[in-house]
Amino acid sequence: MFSDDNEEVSNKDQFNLLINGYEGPIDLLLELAKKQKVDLAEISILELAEQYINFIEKFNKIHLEIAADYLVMAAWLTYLKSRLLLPKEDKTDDHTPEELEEALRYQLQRLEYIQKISNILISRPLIDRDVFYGGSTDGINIRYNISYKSSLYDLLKAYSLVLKRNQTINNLTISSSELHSVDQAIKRLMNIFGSLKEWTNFMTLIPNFGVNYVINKSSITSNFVASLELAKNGYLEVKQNETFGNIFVKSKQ
Amino acid sequence: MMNLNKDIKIIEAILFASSEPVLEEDLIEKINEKNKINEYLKTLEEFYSTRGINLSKTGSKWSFKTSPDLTSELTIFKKQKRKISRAATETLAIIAYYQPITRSEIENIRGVQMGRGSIDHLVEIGWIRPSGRKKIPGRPTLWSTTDLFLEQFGLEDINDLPNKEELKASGFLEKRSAIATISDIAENPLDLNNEEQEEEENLDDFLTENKE
Amino acid sequence: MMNLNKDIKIIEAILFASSEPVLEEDLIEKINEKNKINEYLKTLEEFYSTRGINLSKTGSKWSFKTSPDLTSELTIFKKQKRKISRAATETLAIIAYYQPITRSEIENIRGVQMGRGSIDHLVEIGWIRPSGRKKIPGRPTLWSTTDLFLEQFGLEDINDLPNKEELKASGFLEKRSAIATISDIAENPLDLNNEEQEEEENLDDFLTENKE
Repeated sequence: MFSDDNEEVSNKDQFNLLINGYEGPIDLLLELAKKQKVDLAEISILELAEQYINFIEKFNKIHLEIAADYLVMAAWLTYLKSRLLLPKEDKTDDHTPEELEEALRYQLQRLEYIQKISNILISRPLIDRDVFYGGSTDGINIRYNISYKSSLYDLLKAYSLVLKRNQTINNLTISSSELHSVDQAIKRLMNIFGSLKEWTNFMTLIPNFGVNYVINKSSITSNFVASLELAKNGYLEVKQNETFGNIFVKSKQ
Repeated sequence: MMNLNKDIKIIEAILFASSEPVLEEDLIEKINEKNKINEYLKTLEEFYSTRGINLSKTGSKWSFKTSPDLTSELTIFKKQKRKISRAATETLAIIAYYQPITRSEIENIRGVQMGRGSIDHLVEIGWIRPSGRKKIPGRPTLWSTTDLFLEQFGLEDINDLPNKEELKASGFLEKRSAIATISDIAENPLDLNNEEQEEEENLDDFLTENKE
Repeated sequence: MMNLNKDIKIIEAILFASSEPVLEEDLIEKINEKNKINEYLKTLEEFYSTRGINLSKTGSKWSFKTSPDLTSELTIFKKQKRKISRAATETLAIIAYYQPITRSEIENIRGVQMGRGSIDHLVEIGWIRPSGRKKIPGRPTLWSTTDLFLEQFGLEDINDLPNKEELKASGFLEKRSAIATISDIAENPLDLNNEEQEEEENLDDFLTENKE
């Protein structure tokens, strides 16, 4: 039992590790494709789709909160797979399975290429990391003009903070109360008391506001106060036969 | 030994004393034979090409930099200690090669939602900037690289990007996405662009909300 | 052309990149053939003696200096860069997004009263200008950004500024370092106003852990 649990936990971690290693479904797909060790231009999309679906299924069993975009890709590949395997329909839609295959292959190849050039780009001699400007200003007359250099980032960040602050203030806005007021209850009872020819259990008159305990409680209270108010003004009669017993109301007409 | 005229000495001294790249026009201003500036700079560039410091041009600015062969000996000067994440690097590369480009186009190419990070970090470092809006519904922001990007990566201009021609020739410069094709089939072609459609009204919304 | 060995290149690069004169022993530490240091330095000294910059020794430290026969006539104007205050940056951002806008409208959005300071300062730098008066009682001045503002912030057009949704999607509205949970906020109700700290940390956060 326990060992199973442990295994599950470690699988979860392993899964997180794995998924965190990828930059999304296409990236994962690309990694799987590279393992086939053939030119991407000739990769078997069918085989790749199968691998990807297996991969996701395997981990989906363990870890249900698998990222939605990975699942979308799995669903799409399943669809593509079925299209590739099924006999060709006479009526062709907008895209043939071959076109889809080609589109996916294109995207994989493009991403592979981008990963390659982004490595080349970031490996260039970079200022302050690999190469350096001169540090000396010795020996020459230098006059300083003060200039101000706030960056676009400062500006956008400042604006974002203003937005965020305003959002925060919005969150603090007190919305109108959902509690039932005595006035509302009086109005309501005025509308229905004409039908109360017989002694009626007060509790049956209380509208039910669902599961919210506080709101229901406030509704009982306000209706009770309202019925006392109406009794005082001669519209209703109220009686309670014993302490903590049921309260009954009746129209006084 | 080259016969050193005063103009060359002046250029050399200015470039040396400035701790950052200098505009070519500022150099011209300081020398006598102004029409010879190209010749002078070329001479110096070549002269320093095999030394411990090299002269190079990025954008319209010139600067001396330490030679890239010496990186491991100069780690004491290193200011950028943090590594740039893979997501940020890929995003930067896509913006550099495909610019101007919208965020959702970048997401299509990478096949992943950007979420937080990347774009704001790249703006923060000063390597990318917004450069207009795409004329499609929602008018999403287009992103491009900055002059600082060229300067820090030692590129004379954006066409100087490594493998740019190769990329063009390969046909991979298209922004189309397989996933977009997929959603066509799902007969819900607008789905991927949804996010772009709400955007326009936001500023107005915000205005009315706050000007009470 | 002298045949340049790596040790000489290293010495040259270190002296160039260093902002202060360098101890001879620190140079020795970085080179391979340590006993040849005198020979190397002599070679370099002689090599640079006729150029725009010269190598010189003061005490036991070495440094490059601009040649004395140039210094009398050469003056370089350098810009000393300062950042504007946070209040001024916010004011500027609001003007950029809502222009033309009056001062009291800015105050409404920021939720704080402002001294004259921020606006005056921004006018002085040349990033904002008065642009008419609002047709309401008191006819308050309206403020807008200038072309210099666009230039400074690398924008071609004021409409290039990304809107709220775009900023959100690009990560600008995110709390960077930690994900704020409800319990965080409950424990530290002031946290929401703590933006200043957050801002400070951003560069450090530029990130290896920035995986999406």
